[in-house]
Amino acid sequence: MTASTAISAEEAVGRIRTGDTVMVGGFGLVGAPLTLIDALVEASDATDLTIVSNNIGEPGRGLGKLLRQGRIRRGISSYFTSNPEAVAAVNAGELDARLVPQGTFAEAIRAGGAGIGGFFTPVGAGTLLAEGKEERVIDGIPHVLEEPIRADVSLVYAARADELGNLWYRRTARNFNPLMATAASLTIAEAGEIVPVGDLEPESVVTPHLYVDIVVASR
Amino acid sequence: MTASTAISAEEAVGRIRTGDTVMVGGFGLVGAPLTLIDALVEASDATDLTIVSNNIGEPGRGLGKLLRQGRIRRGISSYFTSNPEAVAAVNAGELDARLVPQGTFAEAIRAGGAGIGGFFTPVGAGTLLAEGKEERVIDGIPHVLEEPIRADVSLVYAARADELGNLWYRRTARNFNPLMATAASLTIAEAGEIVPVGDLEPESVVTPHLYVDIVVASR
Amino acid sequence: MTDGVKARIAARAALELRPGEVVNLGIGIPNLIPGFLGPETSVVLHTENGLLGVGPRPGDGELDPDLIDAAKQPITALPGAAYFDSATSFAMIRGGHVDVAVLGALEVSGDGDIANWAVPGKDVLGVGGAMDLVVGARRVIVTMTSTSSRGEPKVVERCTYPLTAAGAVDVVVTELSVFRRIDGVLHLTELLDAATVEDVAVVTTAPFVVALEESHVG
Amino acid sequence: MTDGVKARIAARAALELRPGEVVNLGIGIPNLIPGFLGPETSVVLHTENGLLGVGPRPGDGELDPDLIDAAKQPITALPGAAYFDSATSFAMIRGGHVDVAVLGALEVSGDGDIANWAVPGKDVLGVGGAMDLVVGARRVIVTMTSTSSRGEPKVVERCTYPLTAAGAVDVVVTELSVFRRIDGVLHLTELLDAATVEDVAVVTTAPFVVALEESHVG
Repeated sequence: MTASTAISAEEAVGRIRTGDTVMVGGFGLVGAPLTLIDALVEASDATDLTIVSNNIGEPGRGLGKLLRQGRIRRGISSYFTSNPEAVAAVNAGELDARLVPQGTFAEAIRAGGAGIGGFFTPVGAGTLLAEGKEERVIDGIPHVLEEPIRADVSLVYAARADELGNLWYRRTARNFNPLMATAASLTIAEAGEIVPVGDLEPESVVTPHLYVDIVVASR
Repeated sequence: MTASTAISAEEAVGRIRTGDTVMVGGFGLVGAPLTLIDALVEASDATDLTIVSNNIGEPGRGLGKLLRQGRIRRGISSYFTSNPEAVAAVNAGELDARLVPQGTFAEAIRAGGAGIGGFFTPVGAGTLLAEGKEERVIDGIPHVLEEPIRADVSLVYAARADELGNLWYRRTARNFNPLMATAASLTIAEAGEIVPVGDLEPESVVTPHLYVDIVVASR
Repeated sequence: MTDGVKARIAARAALELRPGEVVNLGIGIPNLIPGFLGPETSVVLHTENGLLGVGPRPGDGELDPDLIDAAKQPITALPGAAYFDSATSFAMIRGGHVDVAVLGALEVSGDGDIANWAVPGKDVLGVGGAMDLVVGARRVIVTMTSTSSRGEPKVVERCTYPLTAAGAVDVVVTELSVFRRIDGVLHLTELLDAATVEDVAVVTTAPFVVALEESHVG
Repeated sequence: MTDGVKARIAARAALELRPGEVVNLGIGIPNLIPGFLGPETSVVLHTENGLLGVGPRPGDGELDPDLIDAAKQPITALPGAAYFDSATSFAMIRGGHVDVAVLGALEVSGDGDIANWAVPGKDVLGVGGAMDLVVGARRVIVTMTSTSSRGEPKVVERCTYPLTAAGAVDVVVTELSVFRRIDGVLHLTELLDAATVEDVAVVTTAPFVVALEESHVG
């Protein structure tokens, strides 16, 4: 479907329900959809959330705000350590942490959006992070079977969106955003700028609009 | 590594050896590296080749020339039918055909370039094309396990290359080219135009130069 | 099959597409559908060789050798189009991001099995994106005549040709009728072009429930 | 560890990088390496958050909030750079397209096992791209001091910390020496800064073969 551009950030995040799994783009705060996160913090009471994001923000910033509200039950990330409050929450038994190697994390989200039922990767084989996973030796190299990761809602950030929902990312603010845009039942994109249809070069669109349900302008 | 731009099409395809597996980009003849194919036809005597390409050219055009020379022993494709001479060669026992659904074909090449040991897909499960493949029911849906596809050499076409080997594709001539560029021990790119370093917008590069070994200009 | 029959099937199938949907059209009858959508349609066409936003066939001066559809025919691209590689294109399809696939078939069974790529005893050498599309698209609409050129039924109890996928078809539009699979059961929901239930039953070996809705055409 | 020691290790590690190679640099000592490559180097730097062609740290007026490296520090991009998403970035790494990864470690074993992400009894909550890099890069170079801050050997017979990967390390550069794994066996190939074989043996519990090559430094 083509995207809607007519609703507010608050209405958009109102689609997130208690117990949902929510993907949030960004590498640290770069490329994170901060307007959508703030709306989720201020205008939603959905709680008991599972957050899929490379980091759980920083203390009091980005997803760190949601963490302080005690609304994150579970995190799936490659690097919780960048927010000491997330580490403290894990140690206090308040946050359930699933740690995934960063490349496997990215690939599993891609698989979730691409209809792949699982994939074998050599990364993590024989380590703590392979515990409980199926192992298989392929061409002499140990691999682990990784499952796709999907979400109910994805919150992503793009520098530019057109009115159909096509997205273009700037520099290293791209990171996990294009992957997460594909892997949720509902994808909400925050855009630095919303441009008329036809303004993005068709070869340069990174996320075609069929992945995007709602576009909201950054504040 | 960064790419070499200093050698001819004939020298480049001289790296292909008898018995090699060679990937060739293009959907039909659109986006096919016709200068490189012609060089392979005219200036190489490598034979007993396995060709990985969505089609085996058309009669007497593109890979159809190589087929007429009897140098293709095996084809891995989604659609042999577009070249009736390929169909005739299969029926005469001269060409060993491995037919793969087009999406699985694309995904398996991506997996080959991405260090993925195999993946489960629902496509083809329960059909003739799943014969001999491991099947597994995931979330109630039958899947088949597909292996990555790799090659000794990939021949790809891009509208523009820069002198480092970064590639940009035009319109639907992109198709399998960016995938094949990642999945071979040696990647030879044919470019419509070779531009100075810095002329391609960094956000618009589709194939970063670390995938490309040799760049040759189209004739 | 006359061009008039093909056009009538395409016209009826076009009514199945909803505003804003992303649709992939197969070769043959499905390719006639854009002519029935109207120039102001918000339906967006996807072609699996790497374009979202397919426009009309090009005029004489507009031909671009780098711009074709999956049938290898020249096309144009609309404002707001996007190009992508084949792995990305099929990730869209397999991942359920293409709302509708419309394609032809040799046979469809009452269980929604579809055979549309191979004829036993002939060469089985071209599958293209058929399997990916019928497995991946959220809704699969088959457009075909009710019988083969030899007069044999095509909506059958059990497919005799090699399957493209099992249980994949949602809607079948022929020159006589519309069938829908509802809760896994084939329903005859509409009669076309003055056909009767009897006319349909004669050329259909699949069991079906008659549950006629108001007609959309004529 | 003094800054001088770190810089000497980085300077020696820089000599391992060949013209045109694509290199990913970890946090700490590896991040000092660009200072020893010279402005005209053809070595190309990759950062796993999505850039090939990392340039020097930005000057005051050049700071761009959308442009950071994997350590979340501001960077610049060189002409000929390319940006990509994280799945593509790790596909490059895992697929063997990054020639070299240079990173720090807690321990390296004679078998090339590496532990560099977790300390038992402490939080095991950050792995980032470490496992992907040591498994995927064609050559893995470890830069570290020969002993821990508590004086314990870091080139060990068997890692005691949780592994990042088994059998992954090719070269170890410390302040005392260069080790190379050749045919699966650890070789001491170079002594640095007037160290003796005895000096190295005292702080190394992994078995190693002494096979000194001509020194590259000093």
